[in-house]
Amino acid sequence: MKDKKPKNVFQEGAITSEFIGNSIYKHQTKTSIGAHNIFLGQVRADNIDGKTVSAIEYTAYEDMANQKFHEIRESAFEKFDLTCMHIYHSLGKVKVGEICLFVFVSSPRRKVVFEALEYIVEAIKADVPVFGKEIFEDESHQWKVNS
Amino acid sequence: MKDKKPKNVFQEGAITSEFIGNSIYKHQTKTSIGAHNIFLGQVRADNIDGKTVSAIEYTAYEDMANQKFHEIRESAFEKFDLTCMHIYHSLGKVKVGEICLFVFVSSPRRKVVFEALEYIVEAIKADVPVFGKEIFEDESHQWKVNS
Amino acid sequence: MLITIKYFGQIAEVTQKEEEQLEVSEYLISGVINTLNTKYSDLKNKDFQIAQNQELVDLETELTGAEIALLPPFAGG
Amino acid sequence: MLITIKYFGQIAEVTQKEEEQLEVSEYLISGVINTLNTKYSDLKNKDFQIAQNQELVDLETELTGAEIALLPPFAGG
Repeated sequence: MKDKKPKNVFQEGAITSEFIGNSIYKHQTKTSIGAHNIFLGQVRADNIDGKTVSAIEYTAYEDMANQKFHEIRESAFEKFDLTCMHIYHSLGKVKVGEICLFVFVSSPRRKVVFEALEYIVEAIKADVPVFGKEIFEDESHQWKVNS
Repeated sequence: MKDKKPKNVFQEGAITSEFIGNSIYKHQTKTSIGAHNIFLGQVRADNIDGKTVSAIEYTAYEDMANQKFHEIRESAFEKFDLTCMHIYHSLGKVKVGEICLFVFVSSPRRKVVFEALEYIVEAIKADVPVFGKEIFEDESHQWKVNS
Repeated sequence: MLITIKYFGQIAEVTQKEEEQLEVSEYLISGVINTLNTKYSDLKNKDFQIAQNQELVDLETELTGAEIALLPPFAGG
Repeated sequence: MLITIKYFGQIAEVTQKEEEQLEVSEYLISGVINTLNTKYSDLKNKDFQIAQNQELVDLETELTGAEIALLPPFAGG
């Protein structure tokens, strides 16, 4: 499943549980896999100064972001004995409770997937130019910053 | 979602991707969650001395196993700031490519879920009396040992 | 004292049963295991842990007389 | 030299546009940023990184004249 060309990681809107379930299903033909590890980022209804977040609207510097996702992918395959790796990120509006990031790694053995998944998620948070506008219930907004 | 009574972690047969997708879906009403981490154990078609595994048949000392799962659960909630935690394990025959273990943790923040998930999976492998008969394509078998 | 003994996985293959009741006059777990080693000669070659009332114990633990289980290596997940 | 400048997130709120072309006579990235700071006075108060041809650069990097982007703090995931 390793490939060399950058692909588009972005999806318009939330990532559905059906999409995730179907992605898991597709890996059941790969019988060298013994362990999958999945990270899901979900939009939180944070309360900030008395106002509650109702959605995040994501934008990205798409070409650079897809290039960074590609570099993270290449580097993860180099560091870890992975059979498969998939990343999906939302663009546009994602409501609270919905999923905006889906990272899926698979390997023959479990130790590898724990290390690889955390490495990939931290790299995404640090290196990929994605921007998030936290929209409050009263339509005002603030800009999200990763910590 | 923390509860005090041991529950039955075992399911007869493989854990389906629909079940996993549905479990993810049910967490979308919990808007304090920011990060989910999911571990899936999948049966590998290992080749051992020229024979290929076609399925694993799981048995367990069920009362003790459910008690151990419960202790792992309690201990994880004590150590980590988790919003939810679910564990499902198969009993009976699970074919190669099918899923036999599903561990699902959720928290407001991501750092917690990585640590918690690995802790829980390692504890399950080490402490829970579950036994696996690796059945080869020629109907002979050997007993699986966790490493 | 009448105790219930449970066998799992490859241990149950040796004993050819999953459970039995035994009348024992021992005070330690080791006494029970010695009895079983005599009864099932292949048991000596097998790797197992022992649980009493669903908690792992060692050979020197006092027999409290309820449910003993012989547990081969764990293979969950 | 004609360069394209892209703005994202809260930077695009300051510039009120997502992209523009500028004719510049500078040799370093810092020259472009100085020009933009003059044009958009609120820019000074904002936290951003700079990418040239999709790679992060600093103020002392030579301007190679293609696509410059002003990137506010990342918030993926």
